[in-house]
Amino acid sequence: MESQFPMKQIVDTNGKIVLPEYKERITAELAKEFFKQMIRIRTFDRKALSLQRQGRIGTYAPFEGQEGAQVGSAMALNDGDWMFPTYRDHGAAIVFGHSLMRVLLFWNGRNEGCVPPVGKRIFPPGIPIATQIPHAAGAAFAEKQKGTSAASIAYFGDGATSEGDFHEGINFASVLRAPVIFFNQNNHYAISVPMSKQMNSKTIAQKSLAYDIPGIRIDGNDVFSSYFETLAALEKARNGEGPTLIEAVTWRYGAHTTSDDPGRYRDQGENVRRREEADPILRVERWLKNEGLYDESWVEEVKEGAVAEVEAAVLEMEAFPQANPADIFDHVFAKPTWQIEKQKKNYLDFIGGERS
Amino acid sequence: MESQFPMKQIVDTNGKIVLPEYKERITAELAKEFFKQMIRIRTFDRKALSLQRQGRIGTYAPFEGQEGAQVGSAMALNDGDWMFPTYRDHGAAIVFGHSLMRVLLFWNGRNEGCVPPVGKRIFPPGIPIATQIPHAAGAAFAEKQKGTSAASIAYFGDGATSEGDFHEGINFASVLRAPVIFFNQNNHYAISVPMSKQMNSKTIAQKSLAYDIPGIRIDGNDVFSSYFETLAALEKARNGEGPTLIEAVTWRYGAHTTSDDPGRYRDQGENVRRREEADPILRVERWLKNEGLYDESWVEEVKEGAVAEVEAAVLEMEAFPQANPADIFDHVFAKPTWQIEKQKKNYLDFIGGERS
Amino acid sequence: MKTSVDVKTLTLVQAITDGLDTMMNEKQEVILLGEDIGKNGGVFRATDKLQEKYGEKRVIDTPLSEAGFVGAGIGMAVNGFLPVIEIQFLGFIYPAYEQIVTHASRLRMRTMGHFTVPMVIRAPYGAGVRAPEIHCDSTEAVFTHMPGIKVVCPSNPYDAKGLLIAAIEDPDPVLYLEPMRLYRSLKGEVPDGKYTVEIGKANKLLEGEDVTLIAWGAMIPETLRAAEVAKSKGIKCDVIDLRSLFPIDKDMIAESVQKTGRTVVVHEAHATGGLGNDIIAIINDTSFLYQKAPVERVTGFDVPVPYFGFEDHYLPTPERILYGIEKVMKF
Amino acid sequence: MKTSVDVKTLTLVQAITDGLDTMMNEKQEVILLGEDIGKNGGVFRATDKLQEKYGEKRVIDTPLSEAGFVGAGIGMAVNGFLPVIEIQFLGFIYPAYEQIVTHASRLRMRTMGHFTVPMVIRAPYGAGVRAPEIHCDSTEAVFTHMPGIKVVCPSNPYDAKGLLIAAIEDPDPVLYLEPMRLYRSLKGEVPDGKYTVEIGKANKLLEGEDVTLIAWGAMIPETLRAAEVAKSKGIKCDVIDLRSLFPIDKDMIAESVQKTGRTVVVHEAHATGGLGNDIIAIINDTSFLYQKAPVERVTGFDVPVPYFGFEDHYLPTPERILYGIEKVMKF
Ligand SMILES: Cc1ncc(C[n+]2csc(CCOP(=O)(O)OP(=O)(O)O)c2C)c(N)n1
Ligand SMILES: Cc1ncc(C[n+]2csc(CCOP(=O)(O)OP(=O)(O)O)c2C)c(N)n1
Ligand SMILES: [Mg+2]
Ligand SMILES: [Mg+2]
Repeated sequence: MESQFPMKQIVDTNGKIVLPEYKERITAELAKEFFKQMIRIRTFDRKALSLQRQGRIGTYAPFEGQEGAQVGSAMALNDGDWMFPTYRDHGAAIVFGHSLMRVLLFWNGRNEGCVPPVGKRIFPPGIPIATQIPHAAGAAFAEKQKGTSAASIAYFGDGATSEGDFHEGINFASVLRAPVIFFNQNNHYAISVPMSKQMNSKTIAQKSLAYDIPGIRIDGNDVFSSYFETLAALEKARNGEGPTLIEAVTWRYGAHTTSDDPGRYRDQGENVRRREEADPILRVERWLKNEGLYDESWVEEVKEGAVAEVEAAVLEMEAFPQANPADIFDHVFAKPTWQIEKQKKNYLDFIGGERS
Repeated sequence: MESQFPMKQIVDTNGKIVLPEYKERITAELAKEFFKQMIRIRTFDRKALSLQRQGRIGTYAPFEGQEGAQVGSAMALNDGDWMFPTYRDHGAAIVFGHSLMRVLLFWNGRNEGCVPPVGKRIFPPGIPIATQIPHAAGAAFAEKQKGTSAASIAYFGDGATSEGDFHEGINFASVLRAPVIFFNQNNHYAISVPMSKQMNSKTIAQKSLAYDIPGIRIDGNDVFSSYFETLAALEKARNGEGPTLIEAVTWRYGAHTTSDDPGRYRDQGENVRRREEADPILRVERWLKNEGLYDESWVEEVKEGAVAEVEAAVLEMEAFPQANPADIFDHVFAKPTWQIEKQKKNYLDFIGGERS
Repeated sequence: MKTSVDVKTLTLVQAITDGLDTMMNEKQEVILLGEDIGKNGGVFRATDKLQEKYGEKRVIDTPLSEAGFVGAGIGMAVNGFLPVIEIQFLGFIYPAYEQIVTHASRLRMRTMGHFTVPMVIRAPYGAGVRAPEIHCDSTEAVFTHMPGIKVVCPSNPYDAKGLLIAAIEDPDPVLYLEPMRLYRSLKGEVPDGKYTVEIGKANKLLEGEDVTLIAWGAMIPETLRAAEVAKSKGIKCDVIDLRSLFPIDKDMIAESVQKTGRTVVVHEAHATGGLGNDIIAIINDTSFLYQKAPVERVTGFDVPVPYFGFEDHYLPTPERILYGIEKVMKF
Repeated sequence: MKTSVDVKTLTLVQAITDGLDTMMNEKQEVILLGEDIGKNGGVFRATDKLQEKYGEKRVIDTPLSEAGFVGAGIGMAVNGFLPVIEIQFLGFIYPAYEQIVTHASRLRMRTMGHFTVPMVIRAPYGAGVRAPEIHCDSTEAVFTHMPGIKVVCPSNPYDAKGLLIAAIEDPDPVLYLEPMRLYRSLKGEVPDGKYTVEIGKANKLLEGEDVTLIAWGAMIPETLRAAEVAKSKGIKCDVIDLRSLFPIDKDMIAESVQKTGRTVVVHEAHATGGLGNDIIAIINDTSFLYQKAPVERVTGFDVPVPYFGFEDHYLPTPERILYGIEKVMKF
């Protein structure tokens, strides 16, 4: 099966184009945008990690190492498309237009962090594993029913493929030819559980065969593959050809979340090796250098821009109004039930009394 | 994919051996046993249907047409193996040694019908679709842990493949190399839903590729294929090679259950055609005739034996003691909780009072 | 108010079909999903002829995967549709439990109203029709406990249609329970066209001063029968058809109990954790000083709904209800 | 009775590990299944070092599929093993809900005792640790309502080990809830080796005549704090740690309420359909004439457990409990 699903690379780890047919389509502008977005979200990710360490936000799930997969796929989307991320895909969400400040709010335990900017169809991060996959199928199917050309993308990890919702969601989409991209980031681990204990198959792409839909396996650290394959799959989807399963093979450098200690279950030397060899940002940097397009001052500008943007978001997040207890009552139903009304009144009176 | 998973036949609809390599293994004795068992369970099935029509049992799910798949697979099992049937697989259960009387009791709404004969590891018919698949994986894995050579077989339909439990159960078994046969009877319909609305794939066998386990597609009305392929898969399982998915392509002549009206959703002429061309019993009859082994008086004997056996079971079922209300309280826990004790006492007192 | 609405005499299941038809006709966004609901018209014929009328695009036979199509329904609801999903029997809703209780019921709160799930899940439920096991569960309580979803259950054709339309128009998810046992056992007048029965409001079926009887769904005929016998013995019952299981109409309960001081709750579900306890809690909170006797619960036992050979022993009967009535009277 | 049992001072989570270790050592049939329980020792380290000690055959990292491994666990339990399954957080048990409520809890009844499921499902639960959403559910009621499974919840290290061993030895399925918030917040003495805390028996933590306080799990420290303040105000509380959520120790409740006549139930879960209502029903049934005031429930609200930025507003606090105590006193 591995030979039937070879890992596609457009640009290799040395920044060399492997598939010449893409040469024309890889413009300097595009590559620079990839680079910029990856720097942006990596800067965000590192900042969030440090905020967590300082107790300024809660548990955090870092994605460093997976920027190629997230940036390429998210950049391939159109404005009207739908995104269904997990807790590790806020990189993709940010690229697609989510507010950095809101993403930070989410990690600080605030529902306000689940509200996307106006016009952005971004679901809240899926917490129960794989449950967003049927949602994506349904939202995509709705677009098809409406006759639009919008599509949806569902992100999920290698571990998620074991859940029934993965199977049921893809099956639904395959039967009803819903325009959806099932975008898997195979970072080899589900918390501590390696892929070999998660599944008997050597690839995730081959699972597409069960549904007779296209399955593609790419080097997820090659942002070019991620972008062009997602684009191709989206085109098919928009043309009524149904869903595609994309397996983007990648790696997370860091812990599963800030509560996790990866040293317990994997060889952490691997991170160093992968950073040096297969880092998604380094690859674009090398491509830019190979093409003579790498401009130190531009890079500095990009980095400084990212830092400034992230810092501004942190300030904004920290200046955000305190949690309003009324909010836990006001959004359960469009119109609160009597239980909620009574409980709200009693509680607000109670803390009012306490506090006054 | 269909070409990758051709429908295997050992004996064709004319009763001719298609695969000469099986010639030696198909003895008169074996073929006669197939015939006898199929007559037995068909006789049972028809009787049950008529009992239902007379109001002597409840809703019934007939399997007529699927005898080849059920008899072949069940005869391949060893005594110590585990069987996990659905509501349509009591044919297989009977062949494996279940009591006809108990099976009738089950269809008469009696839990006593779920108790297999001593030493027979037969689960109660799975009612919630696909839920028995993980059970089979677990029971098989337990055998492996104990170091025995016993295996388990899970029966399920085409519709069942859409459930998450199908996926999770097979994945579990594939990762842990549990000795289990996933035996699918693809009768083309899940109640009224045709396979084309159930899945995008043309075969069920190909779903094995998702788990990197062997997948085999057979003519389920060819009891020879059903037997030999199950036997081969069991051998692999017993040798530690893990699970196999078998798709037995078949057809039910009758309704989904006695509450169903198949005329609403399928061309009922198909039943006539299939009865004439592809009936599993007819096929063995033709083989026997081709081999000059068909003996009218023996056939009569077999048929009469089956009728006698079934009639005896009906008598026994109808003579079975009335439902004892205490039974609804006594088997919930090994030791009843106070709620159950109190409710039992109150209720028995109440009906005692009413009745006396 | 219309002056001349046509009225038809329908069974409960026909009233449901009529309600679906009315709303599919009125709103393009209404879309039906479920197993066997198309050509087959549903195993109980609740969607009979609707696919013929509205096409395969709006009446969709889904794959056999409750989590999958409830999950997909959530995606569709968020994206502009009004899915009405049939679960073939309530006992087969459990594979979709995660989708319902972590998503359908929480998306509005999670996103502070940005994403909402105006979805209806219909499910035949209850015992008494000699169906195989699991087909007979009446586990409303595992939904009413989970905030974010409403639960209703009609006991007659009029309410069946009115509650269904109210559920479809409700901006939040509603679990609509259909007492199988009443599908065809009674007929009633049902107005043509659109009308609603307000979710959250119970229905007083009988006025009496002595005992409050509270029930819903398939327990209503049994309860009315008991009330009748009680009447012949001089005990006058206030009979409340709850209709909405979440939110419960606490005001009607309180008012009645404050009048009678004696209450019998009747439900098919297990006693422990059953809605009877919610009602006892409401009485505790609202009517403590009015109670003349402990609330009596006449319910299914704390055992799994048994195989149908035993179901008559499990289900509350008019006799058991009467016994409960006499018990609270004698206290 | 042994005369000299060694005693260790352990946290609650260490007591769980010790209980698992004790039983794995004692019975070859005990086998652990779950996500990340092997090398990683569980995300809370409850299975720390157990794979090292007992091998990969007995401590199994399963694929990420709760329905799959609970279902497989049922097959293993029926076939001679004693599976102890970790669900990473109670909020992720819902995909396995069908397997639990249609099979684990019904196989014995279905087969009249022929097939049984001696399985334990462990699940960290409750809010208050600033975890992401769904991680903080405390939905014991959706299990206690379903007959055929027992539910327990320790509040201290001694009970944690004793209840776990009792659960493993129980011939029927037991859901063992672990209050995350108490995992490491308190230590207690835990005897070496095997001992059990009987399932179904509550624990009286404090004796008092004025008010009965009933709580369990993470609400115990909060309740004791409230009782302390109450005491300083002259109100003496009887504090009951329920420990077993199904079956509930109705005798201890009745005895206490018949003494005090006033009751406050404290739980994290939503009020509607919560176990508080089971307790009110028990009091209704056993102690009606002793009640001096309506039972007061201090609970989580009827809203989904909110994101952790709001969780302090959701969870019962000693102040809210005290308010409840004063309310029943003033009635
Ligand atoms: C239904 C469910 N079970 C368990 C968990 C706990 N959990 C959170 S993340 C995770 C691992 C997910 O692995 P994978 O899908 O590979 O994604 P990754 O974290 O590697 O991006 C687990 C088990 C959960 N969130 N939901
Ligand atoms: C979880 C669940 N959902 C729905 C049903 C109702 N139901 C009973 S049989 C059936 C169709 C099953 O089709 P298939 O798996 O092909 O088996 P067949 O009946 O054809 O043998 C359905 C939908 C059920 N029993 N369980
Ligand atoms: Mg992963
Ligand atoms: Mg079928």
